[in-house]
Amino acid sequence: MATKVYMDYAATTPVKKEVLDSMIPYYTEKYGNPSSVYSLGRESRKTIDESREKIANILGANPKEIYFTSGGSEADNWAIKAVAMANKDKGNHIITSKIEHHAVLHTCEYLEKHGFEVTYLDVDEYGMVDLEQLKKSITDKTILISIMFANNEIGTIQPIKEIGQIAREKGVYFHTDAVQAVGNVKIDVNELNIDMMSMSAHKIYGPKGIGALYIKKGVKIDPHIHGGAQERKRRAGTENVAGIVGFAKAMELAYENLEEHISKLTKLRDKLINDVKNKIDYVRLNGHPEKRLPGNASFCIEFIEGEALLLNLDMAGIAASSGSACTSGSLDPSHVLMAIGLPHEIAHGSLRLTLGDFTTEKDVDYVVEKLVEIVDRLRQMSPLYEKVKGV
Amino acid sequence: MATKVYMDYAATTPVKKEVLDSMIPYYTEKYGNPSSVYSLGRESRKTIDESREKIANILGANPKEIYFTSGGSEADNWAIKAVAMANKDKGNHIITSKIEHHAVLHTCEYLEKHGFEVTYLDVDEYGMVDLEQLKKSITDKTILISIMFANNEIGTIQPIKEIGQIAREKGVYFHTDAVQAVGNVKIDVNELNIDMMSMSAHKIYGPKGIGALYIKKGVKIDPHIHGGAQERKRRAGTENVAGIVGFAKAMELAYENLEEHISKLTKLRDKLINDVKNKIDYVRLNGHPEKRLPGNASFCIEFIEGEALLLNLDMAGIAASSGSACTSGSLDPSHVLMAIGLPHEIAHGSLRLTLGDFTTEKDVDYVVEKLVEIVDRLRQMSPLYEKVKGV
Amino acid sequence: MYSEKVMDHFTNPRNVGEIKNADGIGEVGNPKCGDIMKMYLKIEDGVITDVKFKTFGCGAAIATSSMATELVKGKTIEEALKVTNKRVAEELGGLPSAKLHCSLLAEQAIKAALLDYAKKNNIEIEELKDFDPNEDPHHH
Amino acid sequence: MYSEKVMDHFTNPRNVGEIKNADGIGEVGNPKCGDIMKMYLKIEDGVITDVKFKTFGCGAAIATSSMATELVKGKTIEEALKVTNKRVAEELGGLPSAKLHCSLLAEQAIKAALLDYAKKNNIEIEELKDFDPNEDPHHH
Ligand SMILES: Cc1ncc(COP(=O)(O)O)c(C=O)c1O
Ligand SMILES: Cc1ncc(COP(=O)(O)O)c(C=O)c1O
Repeated sequence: MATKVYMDYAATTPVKKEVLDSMIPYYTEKYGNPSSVYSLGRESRKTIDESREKIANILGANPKEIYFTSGGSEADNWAIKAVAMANKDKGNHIITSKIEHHAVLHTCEYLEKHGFEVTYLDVDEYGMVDLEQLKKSITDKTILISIMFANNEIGTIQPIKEIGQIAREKGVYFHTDAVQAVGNVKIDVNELNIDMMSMSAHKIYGPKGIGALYIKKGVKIDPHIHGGAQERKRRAGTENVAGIVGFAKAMELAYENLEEHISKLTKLRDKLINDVKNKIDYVRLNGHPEKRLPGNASFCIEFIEGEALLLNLDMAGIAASSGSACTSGSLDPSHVLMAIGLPHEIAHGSLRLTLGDFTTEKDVDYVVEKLVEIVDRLRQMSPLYEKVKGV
Repeated sequence: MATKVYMDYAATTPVKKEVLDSMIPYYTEKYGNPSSVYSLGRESRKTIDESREKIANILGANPKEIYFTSGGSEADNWAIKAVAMANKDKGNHIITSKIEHHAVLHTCEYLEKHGFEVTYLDVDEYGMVDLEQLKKSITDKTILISIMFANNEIGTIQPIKEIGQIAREKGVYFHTDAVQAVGNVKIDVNELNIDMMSMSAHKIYGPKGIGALYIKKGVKIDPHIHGGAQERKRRAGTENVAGIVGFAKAMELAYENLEEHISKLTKLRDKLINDVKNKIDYVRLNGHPEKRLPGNASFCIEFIEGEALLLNLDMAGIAASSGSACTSGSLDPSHVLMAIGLPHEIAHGSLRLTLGDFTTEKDVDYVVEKLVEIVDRLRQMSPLYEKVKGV
Repeated sequence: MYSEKVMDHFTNPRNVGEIKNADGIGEVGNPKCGDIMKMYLKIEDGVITDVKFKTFGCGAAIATSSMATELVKGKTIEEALKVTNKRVAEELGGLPSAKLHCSLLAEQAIKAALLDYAKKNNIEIEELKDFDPNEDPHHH
Repeated sequence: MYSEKVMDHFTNPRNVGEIKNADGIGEVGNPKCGDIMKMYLKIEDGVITDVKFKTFGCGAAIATSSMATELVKGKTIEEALKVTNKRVAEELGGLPSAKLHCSLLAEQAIKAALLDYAKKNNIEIEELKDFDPNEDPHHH
């Protein structure tokens, strides 16, 4: 069935019309290679410079501190691997958390195989890292702290400024994966004590395959892709000009309307959460009750399994996601749900609904209506529900 | 001045209308994340699979051997660094040539700093590697040979099949940077004994920021970007769906019309070369007289400097490129022109004109006419020309 | 991802529910792994005259349960014992490799119900001598 | 990349050419580095009455040559000696940093021509005592 209601904005977003319109000329008439000296090339170069400036201004950064990448995963990999390589004479210890995106976790695991030591911080039931544990984990050998800004599954927003403060006091670099936070939170990299920050355009109504890494001036980091002189010789490759333009436009739109976006989404999200809680029993909200992304509603619905739920929602034209094991083909539920202490059997029933700029109140009502029906149907055939209900 | 005649197709190409049309839906209504299980996501996944298959079929590869990257530079970096890392227990020696793209050369230099040894093969006056020198350079420690398929500056096409044969006999992996060859040469990766091959869409009328690495089944190579399960867990990151679709479409168009493309470009190129040689004295053609890319005409025009030439051409609305030192801001002319043995003073006067699918005979005539005027003007103010002419 | 047949059995599962006073009940899997299957059998003169299931699990788990019930309904115990996981998967037009364990679970649920029937009736079923319904089919 | 002023002097360079029987000729740079500048001076009663140049080099090299000739034309030798590379670059509205060496070349070409004039006329120019026209301004 065709998608009627899209509630998976945290997975990706459609490209907004203004964004696409801004990109098209760079595929057609303005196709010059930014490294070329003739006018067509200089025009591309100028556009990239302007885009970089727009993004930098929004984040309170210097344009020279913004490096374009092919997305959030590349930015995470770059930040972590290349700080590790460039600072290994200083130490071999990295601190991160248990609820990071795989782009951070798997990169850390890779480094563990190559002589680095990684501390994976616990989180509490709401998904919050413990600043005391963080402080205690820092040793002489610690070179990097990487803690995500906001979690993609449960929406919890970390105390970034405080983490940055701790890192700075100890002389340790601080990287944050802000892929989910960008466009949903006001960010000033200096105020928040951030040294490196990963971003991705496709989460904020920009195109897939473009992102950026903010690298504060002075941070010791290796180049990521060797080759041409692009991105100040740190990330070679002919620039994805159209993608960069689209990314900058998406950032502009996001931050022009940030307050409106936040208040609209928060209202819809809270309605969704309340309706689900009121109409379905044995439901829990995952993540922090207040310190959460405006569009994130993550639940565990007991006695049913996430994939079966998603398939049924899909058949009702609803696009949603789950941290259930079966979705991913692995057998364990998401590491995030495990880290916040959910028992396996409950984590299996997770459902993530994420709202965005095109979500309406009608969408919320439709999703709640269908969800009630589907949960009921699946519970009727669940041997676990039978036991609880004492049927 | 606006560009009237674009003769820098080797730098980049405009996106063809059919290609752009194929991409647009993946920005707008078909925006699903390929990793999502609902229909919108599955549709994206299917499109990626189909695109991969199209490209694989054209190259005689298995779809599972095609890995999408953000472009040619990333593919080169991946192939070389990750084969080096994965095979360092076997050896630490890499063979490449002096005329590779910087994405290969700078990657090799990086590895040299990390304990690897690199042999940079010489080339002859036409830019051809010497197969005997290659054979002699292989030692017990050699793990990788990386030789480009066709050179971006002088257009010379290497004996790829023979190089692959030598590599295979010695049990050494063979990577080729085919960024310039793809779309201009028929390629069957098995017939040509290729183990890994870098490609980039923006050189063949596809978008910038997307490319691929062919990795033959069984090649021992580390993942490039850690994170999600995309690209068979070897290159994480939400896929650039629109870019992938555009790349596949561009490949299709290129190989549907390959013979026509080659014969048209060869004819125009030969006319250009002959006209330039006939109308301007003290000119040499760089690269191999026959074994060269159909659209490449690379010259050295004595007694004048490349940048001054380019600026004048730009003012006449002609987009061209140069391996001159001044273009790049460095003081030495391109490493390729040095490697084919040109004296500095002559290499400074290099001019690369590269033709493509939108080039007309009129374009060639216009460029020759303007070039004659500009060269004359610049030579009139050149103290070097004065000496030769004995003025 | 799933074949049409799987989606059909997932959307309209056959024989959902339970049988009061069933002659054999088998439950396999565990909630930690995300699948539990419970099978109820009615057996008369060595023939399975009715079968129902309840399943907590993914789409494949529900579809394989449904298919398995269809395959054993009306069959003798001997015939039912020949319904392997492979057969269930085949009848569904195949399963994604990550989901093959679900079909194993269906096979085991039937066996567990038959074992329960045998125990209750003091019968020895040769084929189930080495069968342990608590063995984890996930092998992890 | 280049300022408008640079592009103007590059496109319409002033004083291109040579002076037959010039009173001073200076040539600096070398073709390996991609720039050679040659300056011709006509000097009457200590005043530069005419100046011409020829340059092999990039856009900046041509523009700085042109600007330098304009700055010294009609000036006394003392005044001409005060035309520094910095001054040439400033008058052109700035140069990209990679091209600053071109303005140094222009300064040196004028000095070399003045030195030639001094030698031919057996004059000692105090400011050029330590000047070596063959010194490479690229420092590489
Ligand atoms: C031979 C060669 N290799 C690699 C590249 C790099 O490709 P990309 O610009 O897609 O990173 C290019 C073009 O820039 C090239 O011509
Ligand atoms: C928190 C977080 N980090 C990193 C990524 C990876 O970004 P990308 O898909 O652009 O590689 C994502 C999204 O997939 C994310 O949600």
